[in-house]
Amino acid sequence: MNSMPILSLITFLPLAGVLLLFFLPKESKGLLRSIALIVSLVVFVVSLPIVTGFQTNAEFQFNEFAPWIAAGPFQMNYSVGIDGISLWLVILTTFIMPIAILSTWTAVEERVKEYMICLLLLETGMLGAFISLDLFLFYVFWEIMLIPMYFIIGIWGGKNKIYAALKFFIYTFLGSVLMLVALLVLYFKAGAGDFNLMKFYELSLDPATQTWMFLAFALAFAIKVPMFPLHTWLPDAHTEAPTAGSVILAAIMLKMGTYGFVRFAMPLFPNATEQFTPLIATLSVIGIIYAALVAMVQEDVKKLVAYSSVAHLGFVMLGVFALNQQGVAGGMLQMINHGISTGALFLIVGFIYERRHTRLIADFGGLSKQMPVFATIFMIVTLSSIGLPGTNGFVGEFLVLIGAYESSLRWYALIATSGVILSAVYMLWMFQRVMFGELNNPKNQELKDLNAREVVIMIPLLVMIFWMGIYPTPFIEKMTPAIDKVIAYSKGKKLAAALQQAIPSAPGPAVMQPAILESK
Amino acid sequence: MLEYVGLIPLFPFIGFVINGLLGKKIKNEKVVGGLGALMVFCSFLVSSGILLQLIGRPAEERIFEKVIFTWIQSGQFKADAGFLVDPLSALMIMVVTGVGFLIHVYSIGYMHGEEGFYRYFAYLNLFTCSMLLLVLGNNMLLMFVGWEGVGLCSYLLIGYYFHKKSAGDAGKKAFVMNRVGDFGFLLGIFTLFWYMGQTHNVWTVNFREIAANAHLLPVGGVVTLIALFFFIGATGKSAQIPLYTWLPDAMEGPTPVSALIHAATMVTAGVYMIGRLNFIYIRSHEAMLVVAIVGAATAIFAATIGTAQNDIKRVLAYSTVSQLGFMFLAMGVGAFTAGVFHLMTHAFFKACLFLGSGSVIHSMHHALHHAHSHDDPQDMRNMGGLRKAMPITYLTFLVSTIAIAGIPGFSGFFSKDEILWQAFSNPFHGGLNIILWGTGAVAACFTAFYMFRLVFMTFFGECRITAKAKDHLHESPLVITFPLMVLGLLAVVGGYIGLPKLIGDMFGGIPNYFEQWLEPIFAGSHEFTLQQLAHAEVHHSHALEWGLMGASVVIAIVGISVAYTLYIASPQIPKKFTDAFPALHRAVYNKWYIDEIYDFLFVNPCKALGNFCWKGFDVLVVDGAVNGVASIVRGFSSVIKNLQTGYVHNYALSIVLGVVTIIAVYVIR
Amino acid sequence: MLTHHSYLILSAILFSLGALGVLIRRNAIIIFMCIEMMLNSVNLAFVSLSKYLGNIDGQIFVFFIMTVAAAEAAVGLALMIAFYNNRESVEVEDLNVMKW
Amino acid sequence: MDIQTLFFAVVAAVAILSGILVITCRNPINSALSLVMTFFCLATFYVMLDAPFMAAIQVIVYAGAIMVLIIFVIMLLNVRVESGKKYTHGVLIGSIMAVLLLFEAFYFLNRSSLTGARGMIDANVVQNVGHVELIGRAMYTDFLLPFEITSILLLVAIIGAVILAKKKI
Repeated sequence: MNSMPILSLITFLPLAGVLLLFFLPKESKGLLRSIALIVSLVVFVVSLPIVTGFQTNAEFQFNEFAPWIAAGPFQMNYSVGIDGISLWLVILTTFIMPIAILSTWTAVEERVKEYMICLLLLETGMLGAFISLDLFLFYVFWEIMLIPMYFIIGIWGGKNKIYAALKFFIYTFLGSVLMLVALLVLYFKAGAGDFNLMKFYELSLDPATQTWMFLAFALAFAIKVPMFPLHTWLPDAHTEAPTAGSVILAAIMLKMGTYGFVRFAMPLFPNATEQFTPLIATLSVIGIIYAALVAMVQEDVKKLVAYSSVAHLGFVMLGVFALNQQGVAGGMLQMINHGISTGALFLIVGFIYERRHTRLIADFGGLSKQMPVFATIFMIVTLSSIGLPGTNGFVGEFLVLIGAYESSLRWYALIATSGVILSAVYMLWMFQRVMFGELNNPKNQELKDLNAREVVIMIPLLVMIFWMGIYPTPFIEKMTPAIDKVIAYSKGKKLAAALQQAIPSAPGPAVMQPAILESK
Repeated sequence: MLEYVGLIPLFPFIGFVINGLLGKKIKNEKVVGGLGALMVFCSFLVSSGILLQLIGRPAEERIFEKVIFTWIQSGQFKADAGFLVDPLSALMIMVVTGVGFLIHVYSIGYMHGEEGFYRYFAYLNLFTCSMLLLVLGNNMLLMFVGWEGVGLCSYLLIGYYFHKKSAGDAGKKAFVMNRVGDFGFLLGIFTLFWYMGQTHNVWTVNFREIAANAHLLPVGGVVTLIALFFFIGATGKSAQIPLYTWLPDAMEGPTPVSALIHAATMVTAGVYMIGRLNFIYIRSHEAMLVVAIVGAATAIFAATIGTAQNDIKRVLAYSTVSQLGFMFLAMGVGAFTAGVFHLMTHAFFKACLFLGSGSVIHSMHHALHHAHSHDDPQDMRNMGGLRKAMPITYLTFLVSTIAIAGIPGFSGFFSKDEILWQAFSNPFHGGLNIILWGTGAVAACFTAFYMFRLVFMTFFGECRITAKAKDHLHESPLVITFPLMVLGLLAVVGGYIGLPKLIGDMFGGIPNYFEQWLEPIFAGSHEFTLQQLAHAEVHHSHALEWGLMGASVVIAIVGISVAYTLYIASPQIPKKFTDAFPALHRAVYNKWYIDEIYDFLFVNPCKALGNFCWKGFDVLVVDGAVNGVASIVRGFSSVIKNLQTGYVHNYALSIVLGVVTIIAVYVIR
Repeated sequence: MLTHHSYLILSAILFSLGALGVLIRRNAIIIFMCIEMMLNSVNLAFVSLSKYLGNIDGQIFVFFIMTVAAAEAAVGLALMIAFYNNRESVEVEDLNVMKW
Repeated sequence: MDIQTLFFAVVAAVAILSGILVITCRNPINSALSLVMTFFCLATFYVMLDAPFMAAIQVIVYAGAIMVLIIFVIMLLNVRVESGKKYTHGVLIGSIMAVLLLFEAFYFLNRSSLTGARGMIDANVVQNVGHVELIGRAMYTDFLLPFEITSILLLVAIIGAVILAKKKI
């Protein structure tokens, strides 16, 4: 059916772009930017067929397989494929990247070549992580992703960039190292001879092992999400990163965490998932409320948006751990929504930062008068972020909450719902202080409205905001079967069913059972 | 015609899109305003067609559902984008498009020359669209879309003069308070959906399906919870205690907005919702009692504040809160028809009052502007004697005031009297009925008082602005007065479609058309009541009903005469009164300090908590731990780093040391 | 009787002398020469063992070591010139930027 | 004590003495000359060990090429005779290390004996076949690849030296 290795193509096209950039002179900034933009656009166009060609079922599609590294007892394979869950994240990545590249078109003037190389490298890393079906491959991409981001924050960041970059790196790295350990334990427990995810899914581990391994995986992912109380790297990283960095970080990289939960932590360790659901739900709910409260009192627009990210991701986690169709679908949608609307918010912050070189709310006020187009776009994005019906934010948030409400997490959902009040408070208050009021700061009176490039950046995002708000069916439809599968694995149904089949009635250690069956 | 129900919200939406995107380029106010009004008028025509078609059908077939597409579907959860036309929503769309159209026309005149004229009309059209979605939505989720949509438009329109801080604040307050309500609304949806699905495997949010399965709901228990959740939503949107404080502040918006959104349509959404979900409320006496008490309390509470305000629009705003209280009182005593009836008549006369006040402000503003005076054109203390300068405004205003005060023959009387009677005679709340009725009656008395106080201060007596300004006072143009006249007329005659049975019988059995019309909606609830409370049915004599009707007339007249005494006959008394009870007056004038209390109880603690979480927990505890680990490592390494002298021979020495050690180990072993 | 033992002991003495020179001298060029001396002592050990084991391989090693020494001399002395150009000195105590 | 041993002892004494001079001379030129002396002593040993070719390249490469290079550099840099301290701070500990190293080596050598398979190459073979041919045969057959790599090493060293020594390329 698919003779063309389309997933590899989109994953490694940016790498080809990197190679191309290597040979370009670093003085021709325009050319460098254009090439990077064109590469990312081509990747986006090439990635579209995976939506149209995607069959709505639970299977992994567009699979590719090649043996990769064979070292002693280890066999790592290049095994990729997507299902309904990763499909939209891949598309989100390819969709956001051109926007991100375009966003710092003028803001980054130094080391343009290196900057563009970092961005494209990052794209490869992120795409690779989303499509990997081999745990080791996933880990490799997961780490690859980290490095360009570290440089993006550390080189092109703000005042406190080194601190932020280090904090980001060490936080994330700490988690991923533990994940690597768990990965190896899993490998040896499975004894399967390779890191194939499918094989690991079928594994039945004893609960104690599951607990530890879930914790290791969960820590890595929870840091990335980030979940309360592991979130403090996020505001710093976001505030210091250049606009494109913040956009990518918020829109895509944070999704690695939640994606990791859905793809790995939950289906691999069903018992532990059940055991830790209350804990995760509690942390999510605390995250929602806490981040909202903290966001409310921020003085820096970008930090506020960063904290709002924490709150939004709290919703995602709550939905995902509700472990029912609505909850997980809502969580997945919310991941995409958050990518779009928070990405857009960071772009907006970038726009005014580029003009005024400040992000303090107090320095603004009354911008609506001076920048009507900007005001309109800002308003729409703000509303999307607070989940106004008709925008994308609502659909995801609603599904998450109703899903959680139906499940055993009812009380958590009840508290989380109050997040909708708080989100309105902090976002609108910020909007009011920035956009409304009197235009009394002389510096603000000379502000120019958005230029064509900036409007062009925002339009696709606005289209997505309304599209997903008004007609989300295509998105939900494609992910439904995959979600069913994830839920089945995470609830351990398959395991239970298999055990029941193997052991008709007699209790006793499951391990001994096959021998008895064979003897018959 | 029914097939085209989708057009009703679509027309204003088109208007919104055109005005929003191109309005700035069009520049011509007539085109922009005309387009806005025309679009609403088109909706009005379609609505009328639908209404006529419904009337043409037998009562039980007056329901029609049209699904446009599936909006959200996930697992058992399914919400369509679809419209439900039944007598209740047909009535509502008539009110929304009818009153909406008039106010659009009015706005063309009122907003003339404003900066961002196109923006105003775009918002207004968007509002109309959302409101129509709210009333037409065939499921709770779509209703919620409209519900939030109107909230958004309200936010945008209150903040229309965004350069004023107070306007921005008011808009935000409105939105946030509404969000508190939405929180309840959402929980209501969740609980209902979950309960019906979990216990009866009916997974739906569709109104018709829920209504059809209403018999599965128990009495009390979880239903009380659901009903109360929804009621929280209603208190937010319809400005009831405790979430009413945003409405008076919302007067920062342009006056036609106050008329449309904060009087006639949006704020009644809560009433509409309870009407729509009547089968839930009827199954929970506790919830109904709460609704009734909150309604009654709001009615009297807001009325007291209304008596001491000097800003013409604020008086009307508190009046609106109070009247909404009446509607909820009606809902809470099971008089759904009466509540919806009052909703409709209130839409007429309150819209007329707001537009009238707008006309006055417009004129005052104009006059003061010419006289280069900086007096507040909205302050009634600056007005007086306007009836000569503005006869049409005066007349329509007076008619509506009489209507709201509850003088027989005008629309307000029929609806308000019905509510009071039901409050007295309903079979639900037993001994509390008399209190509910009493509260309502006192509130009605206050209503008559402050409304006539308003009329007397504005239109009677001596004009209190400078003579120079006075010369510039004149009647508003036709584009403003025409809607006033239409609404004034409706305020008079609107009540006659819902004559109480008592009066109808007297005139040869004229039926209560209004009740008949809404019968299919509330029939289930009535039947249920009869089943449940057959034993408790209390029969009241006609004499009692006549007596109470008379009493409410007397109450209204008392209110009016007090107002007359205080503000026309002997204007010195109010001064004396406030001097005698300064504390009381201050408290009432400052709205019982509710805003301050809320600030103290919720806003400031929230901010303090936020600050604590940020600077206390985030920075100190979490980052403290993170950075603490980092500094421990750094401290350790700053000790070890001294080993790294940077001198080559020291490195050479350590190499040799290593060699010696290794050989030693090898040799000694 | 002269055996490989004598050669090895001589080799050890020379090696230690070289090491001592590396450790105690300040002049980088002298240190460099001491290193050459250490290399040579190893060469001596190789050749003597080659002889007493009757195997030519040891001498091949010496050959390679000499090549490396030549390369090292080229690069090392170039480094020294570069260092001298920067610091006007060839003393190792001035070679102290290799920290933190 | 036969003549061979005596000769060995004398040459060894010279080698050690000149080695000591290398590390003690204040003037680098003197050190360098002492080192040349040591190298000659070693070349002598190579002859005694039936490895005349090694002796030849020892003289040519070490004493000839490398030492000339070193002296050349010393001249080029015109390094002053160390005026202040000759030794580093670590004379004591350095000496201790060196002595330890020496003792360990002695101890080790005293305890050890020559093991392993004996090859077939003795003085006769060297005499008959010729040392250069033996080396060449081994070098261009068994050790061909390392030999080729050596050429790359030398190339790299040349380039490295050029780049390092020149101020501007």
